[in-house]
Formats: sequence, structure tokens, C-alpha cells
Amino acid sequence: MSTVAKPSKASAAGISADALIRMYRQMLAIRLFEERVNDLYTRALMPGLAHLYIGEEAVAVGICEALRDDDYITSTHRGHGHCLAKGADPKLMFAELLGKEAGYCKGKGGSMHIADPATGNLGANAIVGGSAGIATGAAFASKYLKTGQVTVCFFGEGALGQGVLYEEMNLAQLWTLPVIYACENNMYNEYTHFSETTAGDIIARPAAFGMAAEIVDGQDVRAVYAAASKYVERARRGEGPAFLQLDTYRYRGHHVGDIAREYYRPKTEEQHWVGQRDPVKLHSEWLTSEGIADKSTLDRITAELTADMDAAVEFATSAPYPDPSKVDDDVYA
Amino acid sequence: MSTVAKPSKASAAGISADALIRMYRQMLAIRLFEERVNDLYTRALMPGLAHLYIGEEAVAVGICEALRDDDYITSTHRGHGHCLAKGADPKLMFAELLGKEAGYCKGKGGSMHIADPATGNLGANAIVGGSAGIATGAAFASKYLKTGQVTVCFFGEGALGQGVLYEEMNLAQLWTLPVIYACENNMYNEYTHFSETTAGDIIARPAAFGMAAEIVDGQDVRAVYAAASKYVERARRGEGPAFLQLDTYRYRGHHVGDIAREYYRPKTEEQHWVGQRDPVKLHSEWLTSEGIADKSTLDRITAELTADMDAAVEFATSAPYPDPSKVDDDVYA
Amino acid sequence: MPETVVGSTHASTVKAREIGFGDAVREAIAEEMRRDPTVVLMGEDVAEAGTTFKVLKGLVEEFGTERIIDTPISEPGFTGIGVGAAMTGMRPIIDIMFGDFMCLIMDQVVNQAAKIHYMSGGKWKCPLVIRATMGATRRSAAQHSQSLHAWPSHIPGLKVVIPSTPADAKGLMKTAIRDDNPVVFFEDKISYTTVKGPVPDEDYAIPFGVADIKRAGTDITLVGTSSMVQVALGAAAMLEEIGVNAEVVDPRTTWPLDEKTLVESAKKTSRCLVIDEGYFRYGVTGEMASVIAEGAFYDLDGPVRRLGAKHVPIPFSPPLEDATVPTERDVFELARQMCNR
Amino acid sequence: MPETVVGSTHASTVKAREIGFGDAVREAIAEEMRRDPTVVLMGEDVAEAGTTFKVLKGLVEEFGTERIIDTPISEPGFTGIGVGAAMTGMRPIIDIMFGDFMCLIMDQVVNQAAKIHYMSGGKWKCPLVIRATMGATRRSAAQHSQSLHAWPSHIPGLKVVIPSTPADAKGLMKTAIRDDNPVVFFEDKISYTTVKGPVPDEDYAIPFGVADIKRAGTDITLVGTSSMVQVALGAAAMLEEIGVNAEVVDPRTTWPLDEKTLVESAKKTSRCLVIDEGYFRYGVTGEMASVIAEGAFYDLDGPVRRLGAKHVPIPFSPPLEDATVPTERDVFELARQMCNR
Ligand SMILES: Cc1ncc(C[n+]2csc(CCOP(=O)(O)OP(=O)(O)O)c2C)c(N)n1
Ligand SMILES: Cc1ncc(C[n+]2csc(CCOP(=O)(O)OP(=O)(O)O)c2C)c(N)n1
Ligand SMILES: [Mg+2]
Ligand SMILES: [Mg+2]
Repeated sequence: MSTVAKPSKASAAGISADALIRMYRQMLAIRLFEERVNDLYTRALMPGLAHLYIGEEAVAVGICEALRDDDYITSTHRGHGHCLAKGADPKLMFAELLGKEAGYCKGKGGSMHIADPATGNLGANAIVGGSAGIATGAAFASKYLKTGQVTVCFFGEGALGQGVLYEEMNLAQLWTLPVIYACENNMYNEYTHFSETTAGDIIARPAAFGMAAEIVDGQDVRAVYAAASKYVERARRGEGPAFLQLDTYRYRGHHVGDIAREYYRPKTEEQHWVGQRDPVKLHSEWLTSEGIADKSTLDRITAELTADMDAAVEFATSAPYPDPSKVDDDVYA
Repeated sequence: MSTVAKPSKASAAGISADALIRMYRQMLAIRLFEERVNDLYTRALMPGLAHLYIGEEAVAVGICEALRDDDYITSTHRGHGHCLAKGADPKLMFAELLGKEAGYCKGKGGSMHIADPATGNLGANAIVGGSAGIATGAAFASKYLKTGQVTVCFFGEGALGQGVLYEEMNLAQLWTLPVIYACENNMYNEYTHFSETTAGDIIARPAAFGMAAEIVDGQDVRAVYAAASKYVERARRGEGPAFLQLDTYRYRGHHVGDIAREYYRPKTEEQHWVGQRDPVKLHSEWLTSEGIADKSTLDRITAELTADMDAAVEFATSAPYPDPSKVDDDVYA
Repeated sequence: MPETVVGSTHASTVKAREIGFGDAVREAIAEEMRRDPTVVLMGEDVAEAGTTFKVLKGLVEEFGTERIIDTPISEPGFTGIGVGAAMTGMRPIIDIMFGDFMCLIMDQVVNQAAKIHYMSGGKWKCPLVIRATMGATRRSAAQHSQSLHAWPSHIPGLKVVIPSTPADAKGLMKTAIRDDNPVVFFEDKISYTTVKGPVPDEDYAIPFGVADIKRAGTDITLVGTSSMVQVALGAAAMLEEIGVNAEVVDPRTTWPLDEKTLVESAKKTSRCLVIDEGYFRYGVTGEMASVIAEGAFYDLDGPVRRLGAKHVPIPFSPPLEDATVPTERDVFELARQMCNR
Repeated sequence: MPETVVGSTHASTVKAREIGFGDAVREAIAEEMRRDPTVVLMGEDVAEAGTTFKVLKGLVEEFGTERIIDTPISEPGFTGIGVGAAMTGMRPIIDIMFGDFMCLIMDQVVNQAAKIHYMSGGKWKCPLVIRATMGATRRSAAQHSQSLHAWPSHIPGLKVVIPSTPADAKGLMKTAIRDDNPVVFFEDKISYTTVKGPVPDEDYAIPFGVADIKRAGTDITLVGTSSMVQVALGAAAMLEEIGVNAEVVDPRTTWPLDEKTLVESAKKTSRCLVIDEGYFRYGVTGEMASVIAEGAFYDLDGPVRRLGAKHVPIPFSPPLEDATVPTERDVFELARQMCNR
């Protein structure tokens, strides 16, 4: 990013203007990416389903901004945002979503399995809670190999239902592993409100293992970044794992086909979050009001990203499918 | 029990003399039973292995004294004590331990699988944490069928490593199920001290789900009974589950063959618990010092139980094995 | 309670309605819930949402949230509850959204539910139904497309149902719910949208261990399971055109297995091909083919042959995924070759 | 690093020592840990206790608790750590005390470890070894006696090893640790106390997918796995006495499977019996028998026959348990019958 900002409250809060604008760009990239996913689905160009991250962008972006390139993440069925925030190329992502040979996984993974060693992405996971072990294991390796890497395990609050998560938290705390459990609390497990599935307070669960834990406003990218930075650096110093509860909201359906949602959540609730708590809007307003970026800068970013995303979609739609004979490749290393 | 006691601190504490003496008898029964198990093993009369409950008697007895006959329990690999405390017949137990047709499970279960509908025993379980689901499910059924039954799920502190336990605690608390999670903290998971396997405080874990939880001196049968009564009646009233952490100690090896233990726990520690904290001795001393039972009463109980147990062993050793053709029976109901 | 127990080919002989595969399952569950108040169903998003596949829509309205129960995302946890409740007077149905999640509940199913009757010397019973889905071709990728029915079929103490038609699904689900043992019931999820068929109006149940001859023939036996029954029937139609008269046999339950019908059919036709949608290796075709080969060896013209899904994780990309599951053409080609045409 | 890759019958041709089955496994692990610092082993009571079976005694003294790691009783948890660590530069060995606990870790093994290479289009690797035990006759009852090797054998992406001798166990464990894929390695736990054998002094590894002819013969092929190899050899000795010369073939790995050696042997002898200690139905014998029947059909005198454990949960009582596992006499009787003696 070229815009250099004058000193402001933001840099006073210890975040550089570069970082602040980069976070805006990344959130917007996710938003534009996901809108195109929805569009591809609606136009019946995308096989299967996809779970959109729209509304939750500040979580992935704020956290990944706190990571090194070689740090690891694990992701979920709702993984496009994590993937992009960690540095993935939208072209290769769209290609994967469409099942094309040029995709990150040669079309073998699809929306729920994008993985990319180059950006430290250990993979999205279609098993709820299924990546808790992988993330904790990567942290184990980083500690054993003394690489200084930190791993972030993203998961939805629904994963609190999976026992393996508690096994991993116990192990991570016992062995002081550099892993951050990032619980994206968007309040719904598919079509069920989390209060119907969750006894007690979420945050009490990691705390029960003696783990550092904090509730963060997941719509405020700066707050997310600040909390993530604190615990990532702590983990990197060898002081152990942490748990972040990131309160957020998914604006769209559980998946692209989930249109009629009123039987499980009220329209007014959606309107509140979309209207009052949009992370992209909130951050862009803050950036301009603080004088860190002016409207023209933000407009230019939007234009750039729109062009990029459209080109990426074009690349993906015109890319070839893998030859059926490739089905037998990659079963074994 | 015939001895009627004069009013005392005990009945002031709300426990009848009958109950107090019955608890002594039950603890002693377990002690004598287990000594004979060890003897059978040493004389190579018992197939497989057994995990002795010696030292932990007050836990099973204090809890089961608080239960109705039709309440349920689930038990563990270290299950003889639970089984006896819930009312099992030593004859049929010994027969099962020796793999005889007359045993509780026709010899098919053995030491780790004694089960008995007549005494509400849903079964011992050789999978650590494996009965958490069964116990919670029985509580679910009792609530649904409005039977007023309560289920106690016994498990060792090692089972805190099993994720399914957290799933069950969450479900039990959410659905207000009448189940008591009785965590027998004897400080060792086989040959590993629990502090090497357990991050944070045990009691914080149920508390994280909003569950009622209490630490109890597991060597004090009256304390165990008092706590169990409180939470069992609470559960029976429909006020939900509870978790008891019962601090205790196993005097013998993890199993009968675990003789040389100094590499994982010091002799002095064993001596302390055996010498200072023996639940049978503590309770018998209290009974006599309070004048609830005199030495001759206790001696008579010892004599009776010794005769019973010896007869039970005799019954079991002389009972026939099942015919090999029976192997195909009972696979399906 | 009026009830007809019917075996094979009933659907063509009684008054029937045309309904979908999922509807048939729902009807069976609803009817059993009406008949027996101890039947409850629990799983993720089964109540208001009526499952992710919308198959149970309407049940919560009739039976309430006390009996159609939404759970946390705790497959081992609520399966365990099912086991305990089944032992203590209830007949729970546990809904496992994707059969792939069977991986999470094997301890509850295999070490607990399947064994408690035997381990207790016959004293405790566990009348539990595990409903799970199976099947690929929905572009759901490797963790949402598996057909793992071979696993429970390997475990003594379990019964395993893999219905292929609405009528079978309904009649077998009723038997599953009434059975005193743990039953794993696999529904091919593509059937929800692609399979319709006649279902008798009357109350009926189909016994386990009775194979159904879905098409009588003389030249070759095609043993098909679940979605592969439809594929076998399609291939049979193609074979007809080249003068090969194929018999299509649907075992309907992998355990108990109707060995007699399988063997008799193979003896009659002297050629047999077994087709299943699970991973090819160490799957159910190996057992079925062995049973048939052992029983019909001296009547066979050639070895029993097998087709399963390719032995690869299920890929996402449509052309790749489509290459993994046996097709009508695959079956036709192999059968043709076996018949020397 | 000097290393000899040897296939079958090496043990008889090189300088060797007589050691126990468990010692062989420990030696393999120790040697690989010396050679590669990224190899670590974790499980319950593996360090000071050297496992419940005492098989790994001494390793923690050499490698320290950083590399021989005691875990909580969290099989899914530490298996998951193994998967993640394997993906990020290590070669972990996960110790699953009793194979029955495989039921707890199938999600980690099947949905994660086995699929990550494929799902990522070949980008991530998972060089993980899962050591688990199998086998009955120890009076350990239904939850501690199962032989569940059929399950992972069914899953593409996994390799599965079932060694029968110390030499094989050592050579195959080395290959398992060096393999870039998840490998499930089953040790028959009764072997720890009952099986001793010659193990080459030199450093060697045995490739996967190479069956070993444990005894050459001409009249009947006995395919035995794990503990059943010894049973087959015992039966072969009995058969010898009645003039039947049996060949005993040990596949050593269920996947990859050395189909060629199995089929060639059956073609040569014209009779084949497959023996395995897992539950009989839908177990590994079905696949092996089918492969052999398909490949050798026209050379066979009769159907390929199979023996497995009885299809019942493993009972505790000695006379009952002993009735579940195929014995030398069972194999002898069936083989004799197959040879019309
Ligand atoms: C083990 C498992 N159970 C169930 C599912 C089906 N499923 C997919 S997403 C989902 C809800 C997840 O909710 P949450 O973890 O809060 O994530 P969100 O979708 O809200 O981001 C469910 C139940 C699954 N994929 N894996
Ligand atoms: C799932 C599982 N993992 C491991 C074992 C082996 N094992 C049997 S008892 C035991 C230790 C149990 O410790 P704890 O729960 O504290 O009970 P205790 O023996 O102290 O009574 C272990 C690891 C098992 N039976 N089940
Ligand atoms: Mg959510
Ligand atoms: Mg303990």
C-alpha cells in the first residue's frame, strides 16, 4: 500500500497506517470474493455448496494481520475468508471452487478443503472441530522444531460441541504449545441458536484448563488485531496457547442455498448486524474519520479489487477441468 | 442391621445409625472381596487381570447409600466396588470373574463388564470414559419417562482426558438431566500422575458448563454420603446434574499385576494413605468413638462377611464353565 | 395394531402411492412414533429445520421438541445418550447427518451398543437405530461423500440396512425401530432428490435378511446395494438390448445377509457381479462375492466379479467424482464381457 | 546410511539374533529415532512405563521425555496432534494401547490423515505411524480383544501392516516410519509373550506389498495374517503328517496387497484357504478370497475358503474365548477336507 498516513490515534494504538489500510483491503477482498461465489452459485456455475463468510471478515483479517507468513492456520467449512486473509490467490481459489485443474487442490478439494503450504494454510476442514488436532499438532511441531511459528485454529462456536476440542485444549495448555483457538461465535450452528447447544459461558471452557482467554468484538478489525497480536506474540515467546471468542455474525445463509431463514432467526436481527455492525463499513468510516485514508484511496482499492476478482472469476470459469484419469493420482505421497 | 444407636453427632448430621453401620459393612465387604480377588489372581485361578478398588471404598459406598434401589449406576474397569455397593451378590460376581456360567454375565463379561439390571447396574466399562454416554442416556430416559430415577456415572480422573465426557456434561446441563458425574480422583492414570495429564483444576471443568460441582474427601464415607445425598435429591427434584470430585487413593497396583510401583509413585505416599487415610479404619474408629457401634458389633460384621466371601469364592471356584457352544448365544436380543 | 409383514415384490401387488425416498423414511418414523411413545429422534437440526436434507420436515410439528430433539454438534455425545436411553426403556433414533461422521461415533456404536447385550450375558438390550447417510455424486468432497457401511457390517451385534427404494426404506425402517438390537440404517442421500416409487398404503414391515429380486433374469446375476440397485437395473435394461437377461438382486440388509437368495440366483444364472458404492477394497463386495463363490462355485462359469467405488478419497471436481462411482455403462460393459458378448 | 531392503525369506540367509516380537518393534523404533530426529512417539504410559505391555522399555532413557511422550487418555486428541505434526515436518508414531480404541480415532485417521494428501491435490503429506494392538486369547474381553484391521484396510490413503514375526515386524516398522503416508501398524499383543524369532543383525527394511512365503508347498495354499501365520504353520505341520504339502503365504500388509503372490500360489496349489483373526464377516478374508478367486478361478479345484474369528463379540470366559479364534486343528480339518483326505 502506497498511502502513508499522518500520525493518528491509530498509530498511537500501535497499528501502522499500512496495516490499517491493508486490513481494509483484505476485508473488502473477502466481501467481493464471497459475493462472486454467491453469484456463481445462483447462476448454477458452481458445483456443490459454499458457506459464505460475509459479515465475519474482521475476524480472519484481524487475526491473520497478526501472523507471520510462515505461521500456520487451520480453517473450516466457512473457510474462504481465512484462506484469503492468509494470502491466498483468488484466481486459484475460484478455480478450486469450480473444480478446475488450476485450483489450489487440482479440483480435488473444493470449497471446503482449500489448503496451501505456501501461505501456511493447513487446510479447510468439513468436519466441525476436525482441525483442532491438526492445529495443535502443527503447534507441537513448531515447538519441537523450534521454528518460532504460531498456529491459529479457526472454528465456529458450533465446534464447542465436539469433545476433541477439549482434549486439544488440555494438551496445548499442558505442553505450552503455540496455538491460538479462534472461536468465531456467529451465534448459529447451522439453523440452531448457540444458546440451545451451549451450557454456561463459552469463555469459561478454555479458562477451565487454565488457558488465557478473551472475548473480542469480532466486527472491529482493530480490536481483533490487537487481541490477536497480544496472544500470538505471547505464544511465540513460548508462553502458551490462548483462546479468543470473537463475537460476529454471518449475514447470509448457513450455505448459499439457505435463503428462507426466518424460521430460525429474525430479519430484524440480521438487519441490526448488517446495518449497524458491518466490519467493512465500520473500518472504512473510521479510516476516513481518522484521516488515515481518504475516500478516493478507498475507492481506488475497491476498483482494483473488483477488477482483480472479476479477472479471477474469468480465469476460473474458462480454466479446464482435470482429466478424469487424474482421479487416481495423489492418493499416496 | 440390628444395633440401634443412641442419638449422636452422626444422627445430628442426619445420618441414621442403620445407614452408618450399613456403610461400614459395605466398605468392609468390598475390602474383603478385593483381597480375595488378589488372592485368586496370585494363585493363578483368575483369568486375565483385575483392577482393585481397595482404598477407594468410601466413594462407592457413600454414593450408593444415597441412591434408591432402582437408580442407575455406570461403572469402570475398577468396578467391583461400585457393583457391590449397589447391591450385587458376591457369589455371582466371583463366578463372573472366574468366567463361570453362573456369573452375572454367564462368564461373557468378566471383571470389567459386570452388569445387572436387578440392581440398576448398567455395566462396568473397559473403555475409559466409555460409560459417560450410557449414564447420561439413562438419565435422559428417566426424565423422559418421568420415573424419578437418578443415574450416577462413576469414572476415574483419567477419563477427564476423553472428550466425550465434555459433550455429555454439556448435554446433561442443557437438558437438566438427573445424572451425577462421580470423578474418583485417585491421582493416577495407570502409571502417570494426574498432574501430568490435567491442565487447570478438575472442578473448573464441570463448572465451565454451569454445572453444580463440589470437591469431597473421598476417604470420609459420611462426607461422601452427605454430598451425594444433596446432589442426588437435587437431581431427583429435576434441578439438574452435578459433578463430584472425590479425592481418594488406590492402595494397590493399577491392576493386580502392577507390583513394583516405585518408578511412578513413592512408597511414602502409599504409606501415608494406607496408614492415615484408610476409609474403613477411619469410619470404624468413628463409629466406636461415637458409640454408634461397639467393637463386638464390628467384629461380628467382619466374621459374617468373611464367611460370606469365603463361601462366595468357594461357590465360584467350584462352579462349571459355560459350554463352548454358548459362545454363539446372546449376540442378538 | 394391524400390520402386514411383507418380503419381496410386495410393492407391485398391493395398493400403493408414489412417494419419494425421504418421504418414505419420514412416514415410517412418524408411524412408529405414533404407535410407540418411547420412540424419540435426536440429531443436529432435526426439529425446525427437519434435517439438513429437509427429510424430516413436519415431524416436530406433530411430535414436539420433546421427541424430535435438536442437539449440539456432538455426535459421540448424543449417540451415547441414545445407547443409554435404549438400555433403559426407550427406542431412540439417532440422526447422523453425513455417514462420514460415523468415524466419530464408532466407540459408542461398536464398543458400547453392539456389545452390551453379549457382554451382559443377554441381560441388557439396546434397541437403538442409527440413521446415517451414504453416497457420493453430490459434489460434497471427501469428508461428506463416503459410504462406510462395510464397517458396521463387520461388527457382530449390529444389524445394517441399506435400502434402495422408498417401499423398502419404509418397511425396513419400521423393522429397525421395532428391533431389540442396534441397527445402522444407511440412506443414500442422492435418493432424497432422485428416487421416487410406489409405497403400500397399508401398515407393513419388511423383515431383515430377506433379499429382494428387483428384476428376474436368467443369464447373469447383478447383486446391487443401495443406489447401485438402480444402476444395476439400468444396466439390465441395456443388457436386454443385446439379448442378455440379467437378474438384479438387492440384499437390502448387509447383516443379516440373505446368503441363500444370493447363492441360488448365482447358481441359476451361473454368472455373478456384485456392485456397491463403498470404497472397492475390503468393502462389502468382498464378503458377498466370497459367500456366493463358496456357495455356487461348481455352478459358476467364471469368477464372481465386483465393482465398487474407486479406491480413492472422493474428489470434489465433477468429472473426477463421476469417475469414482460405478455407472450403468460400467456395469453393462463388465456384465457383457462376463457373458462373452 | 547403510541399509538393505530385503523382501521375503531374508531371515534365513543373513546373520541373525533370536529376539522377541516386541523387542523387534522397539529396535526398529529406536534405530529410526537415532537416524531421524523428527521421529517422536506419543501415547499413554509409553515413557517410564514403556507401555502397558512394557514393549518400549528403555526408550525414554535413551531419547528423553521430549521424544517419548506420555499423554493424557485422549486418543482422538493426541492422534490429531500426530496428524498435524506429521504435516509440518515431523514423523510421529502414535501409540494406541488397544486396537479397540481405534474406534475413538477414526475421524482423525480416516477423515483427516488419510485424505489430506488427496484433498490438497498432493500438497500436504502426512507421514504418520499409528501403532495399535490386535488379537484375542488374553482374557481381556470384548473391549480389549478386537482385531479391527479390516477397517483401515478399507480406506484409501492408508497403508496397513500386520506382521507375524519379529523380523517382519522390525523391517516393516522401519518402512512404516520412513513412509510419507499414514500407516496403521497392528501388533498382535499375544506375540509379545509368545513369539520369538531370528532378526538380521544388519540394518534392513522390508517393502510394503510384498507377501512372504513362510513355507513352500504344492497341495494347498494357506494364506495367514498376523497370529494366524503361526496357526497356519502349525496346521501345515499336521497336514504334512497326512501327506499334504501346504504352502503358507503371509501377505504382511493388507494394503498395499501383494495380489500377484497370493494368486500365483493359489494357481500353483489349486486350493486356497484364507485365515485371519478379525471378525469373520466383512473382514479381510472376504477381500483376499475374492482377489484370489478372481485371479485363479480357472486353476482352482474348489472355492477359496475362509476362516476368521467367530462373528461374536469376544467373550471373557476362557472356554468361550478359545472357541472364537481359529486354531491349528480348525485349519487342519478344513484344509484336509479341501484336499479330500
Ligand atoms: C462433525 C460434524 N458434524 C456436523 C457437521 C454438519 N455441519 C456443517 S457446518 C455445521 C454448523 C457449524 O456451526 P459453527 O461451528 O458455529 O460454524 P458456522 O457455520 O456458524 O461458521 C454443521 C452442523 C459437520 N460438518 N461435521
Ligand atoms: C479409551 C481408553 N484408553 C485407554 C485405556 C487403558 N486404560 C485402562 S485404565 C486406564 C487408566 C485410567 O485411569 P483413571 O480413569 O484415573 O482410573 P483409575 O484406574 O485410576 O481408577 C487406562 C489408560 C482404556 N481402557 N480406554
Ligand atoms: Mg456458528
Ligand atoms: Mg485414576
